[in-house]
Amino acid sequence: MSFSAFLFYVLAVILLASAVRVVSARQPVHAALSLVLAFFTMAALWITLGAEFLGLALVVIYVGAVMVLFLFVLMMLDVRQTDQSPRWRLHLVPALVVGAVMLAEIVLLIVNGTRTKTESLETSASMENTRELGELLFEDYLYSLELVAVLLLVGMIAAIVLTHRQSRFAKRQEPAEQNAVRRDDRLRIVSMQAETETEDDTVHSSEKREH
Amino acid sequence: MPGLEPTLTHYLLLAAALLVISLVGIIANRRNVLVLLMAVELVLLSANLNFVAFSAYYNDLSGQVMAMFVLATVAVESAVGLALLILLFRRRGNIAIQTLDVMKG
Amino acid sequence: MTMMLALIPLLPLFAALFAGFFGRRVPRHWSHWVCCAAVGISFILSAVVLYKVVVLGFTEINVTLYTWLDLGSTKLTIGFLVDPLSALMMVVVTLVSFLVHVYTIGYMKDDPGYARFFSYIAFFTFSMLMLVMSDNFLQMFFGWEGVGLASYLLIGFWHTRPSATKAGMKAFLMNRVGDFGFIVGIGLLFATLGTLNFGEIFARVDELQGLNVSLWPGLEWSLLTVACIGLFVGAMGKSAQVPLHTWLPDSMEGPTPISALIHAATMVTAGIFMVARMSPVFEGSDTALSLMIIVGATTAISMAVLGLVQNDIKRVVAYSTLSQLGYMTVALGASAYSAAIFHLMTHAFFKALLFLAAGSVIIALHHEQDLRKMGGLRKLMPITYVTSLIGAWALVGLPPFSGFFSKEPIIEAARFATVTGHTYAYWALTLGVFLTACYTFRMIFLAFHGAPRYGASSHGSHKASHKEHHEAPKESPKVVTIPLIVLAVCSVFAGILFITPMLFGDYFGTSIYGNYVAHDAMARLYANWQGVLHYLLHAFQTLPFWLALAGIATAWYFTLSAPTAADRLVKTLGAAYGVLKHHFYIDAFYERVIVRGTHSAASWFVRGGERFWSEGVLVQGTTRLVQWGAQSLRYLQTGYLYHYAFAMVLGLLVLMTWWGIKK
Amino acid sequence: MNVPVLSLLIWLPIIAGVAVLAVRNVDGGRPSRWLANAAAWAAFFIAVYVLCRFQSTSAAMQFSERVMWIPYFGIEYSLGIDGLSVLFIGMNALITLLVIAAQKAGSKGSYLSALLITSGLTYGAFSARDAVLFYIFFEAMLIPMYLVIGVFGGAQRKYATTKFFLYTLFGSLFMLLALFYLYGVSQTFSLQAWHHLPLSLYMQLILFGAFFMAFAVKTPMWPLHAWAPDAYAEAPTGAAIMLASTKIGAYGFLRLLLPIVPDAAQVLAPWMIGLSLLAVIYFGFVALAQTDLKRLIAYSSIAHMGLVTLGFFLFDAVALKGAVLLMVSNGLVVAALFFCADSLEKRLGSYRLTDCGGIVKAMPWLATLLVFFAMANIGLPGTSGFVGEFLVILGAVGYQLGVGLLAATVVVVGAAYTLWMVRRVVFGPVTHSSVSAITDLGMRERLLLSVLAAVMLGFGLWPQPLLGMADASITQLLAHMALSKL
Repeated sequence: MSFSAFLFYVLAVILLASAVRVVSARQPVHAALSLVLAFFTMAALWITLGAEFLGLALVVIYVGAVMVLFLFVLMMLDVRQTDQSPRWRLHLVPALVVGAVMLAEIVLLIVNGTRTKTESLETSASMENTRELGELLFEDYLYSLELVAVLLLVGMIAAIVLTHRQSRFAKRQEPAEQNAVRRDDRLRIVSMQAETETEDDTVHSSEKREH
Repeated sequence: MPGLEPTLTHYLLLAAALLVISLVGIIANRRNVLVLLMAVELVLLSANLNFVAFSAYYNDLSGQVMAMFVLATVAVESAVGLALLILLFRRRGNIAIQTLDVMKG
Repeated sequence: MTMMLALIPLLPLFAALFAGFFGRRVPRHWSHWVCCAAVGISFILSAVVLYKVVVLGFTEINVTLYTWLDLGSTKLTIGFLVDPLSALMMVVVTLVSFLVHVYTIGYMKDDPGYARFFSYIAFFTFSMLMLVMSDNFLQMFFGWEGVGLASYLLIGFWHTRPSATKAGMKAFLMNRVGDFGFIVGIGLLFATLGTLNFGEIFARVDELQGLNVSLWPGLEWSLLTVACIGLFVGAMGKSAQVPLHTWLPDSMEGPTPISALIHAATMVTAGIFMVARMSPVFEGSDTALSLMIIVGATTAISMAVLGLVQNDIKRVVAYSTLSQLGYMTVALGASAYSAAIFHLMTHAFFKALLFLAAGSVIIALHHEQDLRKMGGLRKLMPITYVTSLIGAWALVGLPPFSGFFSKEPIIEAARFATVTGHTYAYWALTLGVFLTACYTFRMIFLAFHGAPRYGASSHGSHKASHKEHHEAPKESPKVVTIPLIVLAVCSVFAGILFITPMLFGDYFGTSIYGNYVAHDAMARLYANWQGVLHYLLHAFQTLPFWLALAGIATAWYFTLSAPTAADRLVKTLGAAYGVLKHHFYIDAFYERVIVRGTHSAASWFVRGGERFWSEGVLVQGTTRLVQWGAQSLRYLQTGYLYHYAFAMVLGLLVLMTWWGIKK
Repeated sequence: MNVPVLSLLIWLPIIAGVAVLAVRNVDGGRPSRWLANAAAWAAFFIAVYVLCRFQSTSAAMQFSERVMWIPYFGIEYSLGIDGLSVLFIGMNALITLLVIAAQKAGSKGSYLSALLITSGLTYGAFSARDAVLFYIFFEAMLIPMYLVIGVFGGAQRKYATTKFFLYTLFGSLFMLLALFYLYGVSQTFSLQAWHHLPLSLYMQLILFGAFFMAFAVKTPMWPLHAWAPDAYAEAPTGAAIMLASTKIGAYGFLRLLLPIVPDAAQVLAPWMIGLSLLAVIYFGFVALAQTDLKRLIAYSSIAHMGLVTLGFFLFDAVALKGAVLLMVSNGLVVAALFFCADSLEKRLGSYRLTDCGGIVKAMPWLATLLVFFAMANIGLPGTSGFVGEFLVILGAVGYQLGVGLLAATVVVVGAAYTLWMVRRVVFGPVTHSSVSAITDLGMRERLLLSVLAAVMLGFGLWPQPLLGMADASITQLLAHMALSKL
């Protein structure tokens, strides 16, 4: 067993363990921290596969930004952990069964798959990885990249719009409404009878009302 | 049966295990939406592992490019998801999944 | 020739259209002038045709007017077949119709629906002529239904009376029951021979011999028998044979002229005419002949019995019509078609006469029809009396009146007939003579003899409203009496003059076909035939003559000599009298069982079929099923995220499994 | 000259209908009525032109128009008429004209527009030679009808119109599947090609079921009739007439079902005959128990349609000719009876039989015409109703005496409910106080009903011209049905 193999197994075990911890931790904070560990481990795995840039990006973006966001939210919301319901195990059993069957099937598919090759993967990382990636990204996949950028922008706007609260106390002008104003909105001319109501009229109208 | 040296198969199996763990987490999770989002992160992470592994296997960087796009998408997903989570919390005071049943027929 | 033949039915049609559309806008008398003139010309033309047929020897004139429908395999045409049979019928129909038209001028004088009435009877004449002149079943059916429609409209002429509209409807429906058989009979002949033309059917009728038809898979009958029974059912409806007879007494709700024209002289004999016309077909089926002879005899005797207990003058005549139609049907069954037609002709004259005379009495008594409120009219209405008496003698069959010459051969034919049931028919008819004499003279005696009873009722509480009854009844105007006299003359002489050519000569030629070997009644009659005079003298030795005299004597005893005896007899008979009074409960049976049964079946169909099954089960049931399904599926939508996730994963799993298995 | 006559016939009323809708509120609705009448007259004259120029000796499609419409699927805008269509085109033109002309001042423009559009679509369905085109016209007719019943109908209109729509749509979906299957087999939507397409018996039976669902609902046949009495009774008179008189369902049997799956039709004929006889007797009895004039007419029409379908499945030339003539006649009779019912309702405010009675005194014109139409409904010789009924019964007796006997019961049952209706409505004492105060038919109603009466009488006395137009096509259809497609 070579070192790289050893490294793979160690990292795999850590990855799976942290993943299990993510989904099973009682405290969401623990789950989030486990997820951080899982990201780290995954970054390491990628680096062993020669994807240094991607691994580092994962660490920087996810561990540095996304997970921090998660933790912020977690703290901001002050989620009080309700206890696991007593039927937790009841739910778990079908989930585990389905999971097990699924895993078995995937394993079978992969092991019997035509693409299964026994030679070890090319792990000779060259220093050119980042450059090559950049070239690919900005030449062949330029439009896709632009699209992803737009997607990020849209996601950002969406998050802001969704969470942004209008302050009740802020005073601001609405130029559109100001421009759209019409005369009728401001001035209402009411046509009224001249106020010369006599005695007879009063009697008359009261009679009418009775009818 | 694969040998001990890590091959493509090993990576794929690892990704599958990760996927199944996170799926089980999604199904069995009754606590809060936040953990659900984290499990979804794990699902996409396992997908990314496949991309990178295939990229190495075929010696083609396109797989890594795809992984990068997925990362970006996941980032957007978590941002919007968290925003929704905040809205949900504001409206209901908690984020427990069991209380989310407005879609009940 | 074609033109002339076409004019015969079309003139009354145009008159009917004129009276119908313009009758209310033009002066009243225009209607009757136009109609009488049209029918009169028709009569003259018919007489010319008869003359040509009889004297000039055009034995068969067959003209086609136009092709009604071309079915490819055959052409259904509208045309005329004029042979001695139809020529005779044309003359009888137009003559009686013309006299009734004239009579109507007097009878319906004050009716608000004067023009409408003329329109209807002219239309009736048109339809009846189409019927008798037709050369194919299609046109015959047209006339057949046309006269039915006219009858329906005329019975319900006084449409504000519920009983009149009901009687009209009853007549129509009973006739439709007959038509049901008629149309099936026509259908069978058409299905086998592929034509509706009489000539072609007669020419190929031998092909039908021995053919069977399966009524239902497995049940086979002789085709000819089924077809003949079908046709005869049609005749039963139209000619009011038991058990489809109940509409005819009820049809007396209509004005009297139409009772004379339609329900005595012409329309009701259409069935007889049709069977005679179809004689080549009927000769092929002994079963059908046997059925006819039995049905006819039953009608003759049972209706005569009922005639005894009627108090309405028109109903007495109506039951006598039914009975006489039974005689004709027996003649048909005995294969003595010429005798049937001969009786049809004489009956048309004396029965129309009796009806018109009854109508004359009714006008004189201001629409009083109850015999118990008549009496003693002999002196006041001499013409009516004498003509009635002639009609009654003719009806009873006293020599030398026409009824004798036509009825006697029928009774003889029944005796000589060979088909099953002829003995029964012979005795029924013989006894029928006695009964006929009884009820006819009971009517004559009650109406014209004895003390007047019409004034008695007016002394009651209805004094003011019956004021006009105080005026003594007087003889009807000339428009009424002249038709009576003409018909009386016909009733006297028609028999003695025409018996030789019609029964024993070759008047009918080939227009009536009898299988004189198998059914030799006519042949045996002919063997005994020794001339009119001998026949007359021979009459005094026969049973029917003495029975008729006995009948008259009985009637005299019970009405004039000892009126109380009748009441005693009624008391003695008790229950049997009740049965007669209720017309053997046949009407009640139809009313209670058939009509109510139909109604309850209909409402059951509505409740069970429409409301429960169609609306309840099919429509609402489907709705409920969908609702129930939706309700059930609702529970799948728990609203819990993890359930949806689980379902998705499960779906993924299934998909993977499927892929795995496929691999 | 190559004028697309049929297209003109189809699209003129539709475009006019849209135009009427557009101007419905202008000047109190007068222009819209004027436009609708003009369009109906124009369509009528075009139809008359078609009838005159029609070559009755030929069974081939005439006035053909073919334009490729959706080339990818081979769907053509293909029109043409043969002897079967031309009769119904003529009848549709007459009925549309009368229905539109019967509208008095004050009727809604949107109603007229819907009637016109329906009429145009009906022309389309009768002249379509492409299955998809037929299906589109067939289905599109639902939309204006659905709206008209739902908006202008009687008290139960919402229920009636929903039921009508669901039933009809449900039935035609099966037909759509059948069309897809046939396209899959033949790679064309041309009806002509399908007529000669060999199909296994098993497949024919399935296709029969699919077509049967569509046309049996539309015809309607027992037990798929539940929509019809409600729809006929609740629809405003014009719409009820358009619905009941056009006979598009029965036409579908002739144009699609019988020629495309003749062997299945042969196999299933005993069942179809049974269903038809059941309809004749059952609906006759049901009609007898009706207390509502319009429902009675509706059931009477359905009972007569039983006789029509009986004529289809006897596979006999006489019966088939009779069935076609009966379709035409029944369309006219039903229209006339609905018009009479409408005239009564306008005066008495009710369709209930118990509210009428003794109208002959107050309305002699209506009474006379109603009696005439009743006689045509009964099938009295001399009226158009007789011809078809008589021929179908003749055919039935020839097929099997038992079938003939059952079919001939219509002679009695039909007379029973019709006469009962006449007796309750026309004759008898005046039971309702308003009867004595009403006025007789106006000039317009009189003219309208007299035209119908004249047409019925004309065809009753001389049906040969009517049959002559269709004869060649019917003969060809019969010859075609006799050939096995297995």
